[in-house]
Amino acid sequence: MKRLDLIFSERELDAMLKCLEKAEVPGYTVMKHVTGRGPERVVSEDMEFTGLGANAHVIVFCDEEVLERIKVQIQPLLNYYGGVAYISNAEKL
Amino acid sequence: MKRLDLIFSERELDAMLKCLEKAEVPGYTVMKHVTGRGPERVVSEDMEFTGLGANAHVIVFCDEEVLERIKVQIQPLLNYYGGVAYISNAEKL
Amino acid sequence: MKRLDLIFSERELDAMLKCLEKAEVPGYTVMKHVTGRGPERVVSEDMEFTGLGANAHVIVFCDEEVLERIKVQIQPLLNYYGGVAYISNAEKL
Amino acid sequence: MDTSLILKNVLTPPVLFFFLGIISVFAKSDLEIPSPLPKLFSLYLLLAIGFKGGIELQKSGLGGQVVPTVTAAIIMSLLIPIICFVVLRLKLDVFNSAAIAAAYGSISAVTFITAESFLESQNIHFDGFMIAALAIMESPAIIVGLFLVKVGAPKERPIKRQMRWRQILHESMLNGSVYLLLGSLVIGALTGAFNPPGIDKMQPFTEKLFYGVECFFLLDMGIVAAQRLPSLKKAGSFLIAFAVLMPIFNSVIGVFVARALGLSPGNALLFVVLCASASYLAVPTAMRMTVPEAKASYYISTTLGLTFPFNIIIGIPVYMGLVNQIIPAVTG
Amino acid sequence: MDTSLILKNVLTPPVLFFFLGIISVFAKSDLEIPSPLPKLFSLYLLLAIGFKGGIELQKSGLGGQVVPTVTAAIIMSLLIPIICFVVLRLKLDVFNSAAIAAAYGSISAVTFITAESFLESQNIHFDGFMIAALAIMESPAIIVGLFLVKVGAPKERPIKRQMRWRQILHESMLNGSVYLLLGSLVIGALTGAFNPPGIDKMQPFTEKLFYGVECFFLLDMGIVAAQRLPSLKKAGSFLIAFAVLMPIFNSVIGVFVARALGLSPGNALLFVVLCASASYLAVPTAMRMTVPEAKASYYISTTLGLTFPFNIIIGIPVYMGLVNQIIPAVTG
Amino acid sequence: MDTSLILKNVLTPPVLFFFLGIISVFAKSDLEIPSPLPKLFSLYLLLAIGFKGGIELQKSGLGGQVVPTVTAAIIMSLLIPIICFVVLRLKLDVFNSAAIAAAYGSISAVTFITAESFLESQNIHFDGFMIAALAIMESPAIIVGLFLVKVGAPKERPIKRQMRWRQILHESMLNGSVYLLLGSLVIGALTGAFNPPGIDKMQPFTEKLFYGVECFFLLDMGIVAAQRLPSLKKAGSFLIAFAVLMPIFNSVIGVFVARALGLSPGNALLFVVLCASASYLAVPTAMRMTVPEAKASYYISTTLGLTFPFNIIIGIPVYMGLVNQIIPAVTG
Ligand SMILES: Nc1ncnc2c1ncn2[C@@H]1O[C@H](COP(=O)(O)O)[C@@H](O)[C@H]1O
Ligand SMILES: Nc1ncnc2c1ncn2[C@@H]1O[C@H](COP(=O)(O)O)[C@@H](O)[C@H]1O
Ligand SMILES: Nc1ncnc2c1ncn2[C@@H]1O[C@H](COP(=O)(O)O)[C@@H](O)[C@H]1O
Ligand code: NA
Ligand code: NA
Ligand code: NA
Repeated sequence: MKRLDLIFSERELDAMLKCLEKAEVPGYTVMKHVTGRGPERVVSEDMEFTGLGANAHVIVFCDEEVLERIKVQIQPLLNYYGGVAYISNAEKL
Repeated sequence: MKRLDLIFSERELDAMLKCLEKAEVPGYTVMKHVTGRGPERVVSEDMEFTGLGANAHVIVFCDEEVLERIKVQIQPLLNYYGGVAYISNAEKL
Repeated sequence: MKRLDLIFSERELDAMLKCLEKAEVPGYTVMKHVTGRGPERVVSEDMEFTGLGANAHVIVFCDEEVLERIKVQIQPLLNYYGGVAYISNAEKL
Repeated sequence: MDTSLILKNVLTPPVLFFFLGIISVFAKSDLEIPSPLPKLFSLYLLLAIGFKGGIELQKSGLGGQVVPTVTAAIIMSLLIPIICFVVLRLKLDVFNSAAIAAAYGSISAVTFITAESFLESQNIHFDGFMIAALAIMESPAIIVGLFLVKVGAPKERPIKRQMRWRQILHESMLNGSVYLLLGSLVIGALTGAFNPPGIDKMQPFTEKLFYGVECFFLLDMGIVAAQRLPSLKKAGSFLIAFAVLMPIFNSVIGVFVARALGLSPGNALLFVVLCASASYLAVPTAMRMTVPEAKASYYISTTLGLTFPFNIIIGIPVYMGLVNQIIPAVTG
Repeated sequence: MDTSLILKNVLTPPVLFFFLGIISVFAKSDLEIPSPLPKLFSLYLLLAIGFKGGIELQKSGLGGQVVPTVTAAIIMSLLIPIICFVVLRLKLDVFNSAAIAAAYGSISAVTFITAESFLESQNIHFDGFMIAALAIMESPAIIVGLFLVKVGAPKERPIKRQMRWRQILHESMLNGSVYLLLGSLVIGALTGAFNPPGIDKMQPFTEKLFYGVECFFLLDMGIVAAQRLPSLKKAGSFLIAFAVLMPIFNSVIGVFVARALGLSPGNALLFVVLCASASYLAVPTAMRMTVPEAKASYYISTTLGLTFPFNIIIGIPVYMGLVNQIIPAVTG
Repeated sequence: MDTSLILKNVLTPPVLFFFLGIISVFAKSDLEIPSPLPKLFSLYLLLAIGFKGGIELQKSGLGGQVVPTVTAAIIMSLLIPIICFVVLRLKLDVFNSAAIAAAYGSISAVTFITAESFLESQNIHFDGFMIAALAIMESPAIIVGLFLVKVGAPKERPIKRQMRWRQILHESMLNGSVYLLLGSLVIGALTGAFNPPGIDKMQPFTEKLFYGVECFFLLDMGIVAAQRLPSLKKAGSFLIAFAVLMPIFNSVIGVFVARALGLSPGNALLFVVLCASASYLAVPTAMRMTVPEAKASYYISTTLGLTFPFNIIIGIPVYMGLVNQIIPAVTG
């Protein structure tokens, strides 16, 4: 199995989750109020009240073939709005 | 070393941590206010105030043999209340 | 690529991020309001208002060579204040 | 006459803010009241209403209508879930039926508060001891619900799931919101008895602020309720009908009990609202712990997605009309 | 005279708490107002000011200066971004220019609130209908900004980024803070019309508490503004100059429009402040969604890091001086 | 006489809510006040009490008992940690002794606030300048604590841990809660001097709401304190005894100093409470940064788990009895 870590701006969370649903993921986990720095932007907690200041961190545990579907769905979003996506190996306990 | 990711309803956090202690984990990390979707339920932030709307995400870094003990302890809880548990490889920096 | 998970007291977050910048990481993600237990201390949410009760969880996705630089920078902080650092494998989606 | 009452109810700030929340979901506005702010409001409302109730209870004592009303309230919260259970079993299994039944036997504090505001805006008097009925009605339904599971499904459950009575009592009496409401009630009564100046010092916090926080919270509740609607659709037409007709049925029982108790119109409305409202705080969390076989989306989408908004917007004035029809016949 | 006004402004609690926040950043204090508390304060302020404005608007009706003033406000919020765009294009690309222009065409509710407090501390009268102008000025600038992008850069954008008008209207009208402000305004007006006792019951929450929450929020805004300063330095001297000179320029246009409208000095100051202030709530989130090519650090560090503190500390009293010079010449 | 005072103290809303919090932990209720709501309450209380104190200080000026009292307060916060250190060294190492000593030399703002409420409920007058003593006593003890580490353990520490005085001053003076309290004090004084109408506008927020928020916060503090008890047990009987006996000892020194200063009974009680209370906000965070060798569970479980509830429930009325015995002998 695989584990996918997605980090992107909270504002796109709904759109991103729709993509995941389209890719028929078995489930997902969302952590909001996450901050960070990418190559260009710093996202800081003190700006959260403006709606600009937080990322969401989404984790998906799924089989490898689902990953391909996810990739197709979310790549445009990541390209347009920014955000990162990394995969690693995982297995059920 | 191994990394264990546990995601389940916040309401069972105390019970789950007790299980981890019984399994003699060297430590753990808890993230609350996590939301998500499993095969059946959607857990959403707007329900958090009712006590139904949040998961906890627990991370344990431990040796492989500890995992076995953890499994024995937490499996009944996961079966009864739901929740997921995944393992991956990790090593100390 | 590698994934680094750092967990330590929120009070040292600024210092830790400075170290990461010195190590020239490509980016990082910060989750605050994290609790947990290490070999000695329990960090609990109810103490958060005192400034003692929360950890930060920092994730860095980076190449292996960056890890070395990070290690040099953050080891003194981890030794002095406590905290853990684990690495695992990851790749871009 | 009812329509004018409905209009009067709809044009009060709490209900208007509730609408604002509902509309924001349908218009897809990104208005959001982030967690834990709704928790802050709900803790505040429970603390304030409990404290206020305690003071009034101490003033009035346990004489007069207090003990009969509270006793009737307990009986209703034991009786209603059984009726609901019987109805629900027509279509649902034991677990879901019991969980939903428990929710409808228990009460919704926010509906109660909105009914109080409605009475105030209509200048109709009501008594503080009704808050005692509110506080006391949260728990019994939980116990009945768990009892129904125990009786209805003794063989279907694995041994591990055999409930212990300790756990049941714990879930029903020590649930955070029940505990805070009851505790604040006791503190209010003690303050009224032993430290009257303390009342005046609390007053700006517990009284003056109340209406505004209620509006703010109802704004959020509008959002939350509207977001439950899609899962209500999935729950099917039986549950949708149940979520509207059951409260009306319960309100009719309630109004006749209120008449039998000789309650004034104001108190009668509150009594009816207690019967007609359903819990989405204490009961769901208790059911989640003790009856995980029941689908949370069923008891949440019915209580929160339909019964709650129905009561807030239409139910309260309709019940008032009912009270006006049934009660004056007795007192007049 | 202006320096005495500046001093008077600086020595009010809101501005003093704003300073306390700024200083805490420079002194590296670990004072922090953790999320989502700032959100609580900003939601509260929008709800309260909207409700208040609605009541006043209902009282005054739409006669007199109301319609002309609101119309002028809309025109200003269409005109100012175009002027800003022309200036910004001297140095910046279309995307950044349009995004910053939209921010300066829109308004800052907190600056407006601070200006109201300033007027109150000076015992200068102003009218509630100005809040309608505030509410109405948030959106048009967003539309202009997106229009400028559409016109200025039609070929540079990939097809996917072609904006749909639906999305633009959505971002401009249904942004959470715009929606809450407008919604509360409507609720205030409905309450004033149909349920006057509801006003008194809201009053402790929406009126009495207001000044204190404003101070608390400005404490946080001081921290937030000061933390934007490093990225302002990176933005370069052109944007730094723009962030101070553009508000002054806009205020001058504003004061002459106010004079033409025949506004009283109090209303004139508020009108000028609307013209001179820049949005860091609704506009940046809208731009982030629709013009991701623009650098967020540019439109945030200028509006929040410089224009906002400039207006709060120096701008408001300077604009008051301006109003005093220009307006009495007409009315006197 | 003391028992009647204790009873009177226990039956005020703040102490009753404190009990409600404690009981919820022992009864295993799931009542929880989620983060960052406790932070909101503590920020509010510091802001409000600081602002109030500043106004009063400006009114009274620095004449009369102000300077002697504040000077005595500083001396106490230098002296008490040294006494504590000597006692603690009997059983503990330098690091733990110094950290705990610093906590007991510093003060607890919530204990102070509860003492003020107690005085108000007893109709005993006290002066606003005592808040200046409160604000000023937070920092010196931190410096003494760090000094004790420097002197007591110069060779045991690796070079890296050699403290820089800059850091020490930073931790002691610019800690968020110290900074907010002092800053609000200054703002209160400036408002009192230059903008008196600003006082009235702040009043509903800083004064009227205070008592209610205090109760809400003490509910949470009860939970937090009770949850520290298990680690207190682990800390051992020496520290348990210390956490009760040391405050009593300090209160006795305090009452004689208060007598020497000629303070009125109300002011004397506050002075004694400052001496007897221990810090769980500013000092622990400072110690965590500068003396990581010390076990946080030691200085938290003693100050927060035992000394704090002891002072709130029993200490304040007992100290009042002490004051009544010692002070009238002087003034009468
Ligand atoms: N190398 C990285 N490691 C960890 N998190 C990252 C990394 N790069 C970006 N992020 C996260 O992804 C968010 C969006 O990235 P970006 O769109 O590149 O600004 C950032 O705010 C970070 O939270
Ligand atoms: N495939 C998955 N990937 C990531 N998180 C999951 C997955 N499945 C379940 N979860 C998380 O585990 C929680 C409990 O799962 P469940 O008990 O199956 O509803 C969900 O609310 C999700 O947050
Ligand atoms: N084995 C572990 N697994 C997961 N998290 C850990 C582990 N050990 C420590 N931590 C986290 O790291 C924080 C600091 O650790 P320490 O400094 O050892 O107390 C703890 O509060 C935990 O959140
Ligand atoms: Na009911
Ligand atoms: Na403007
Ligand atoms: Na002390």
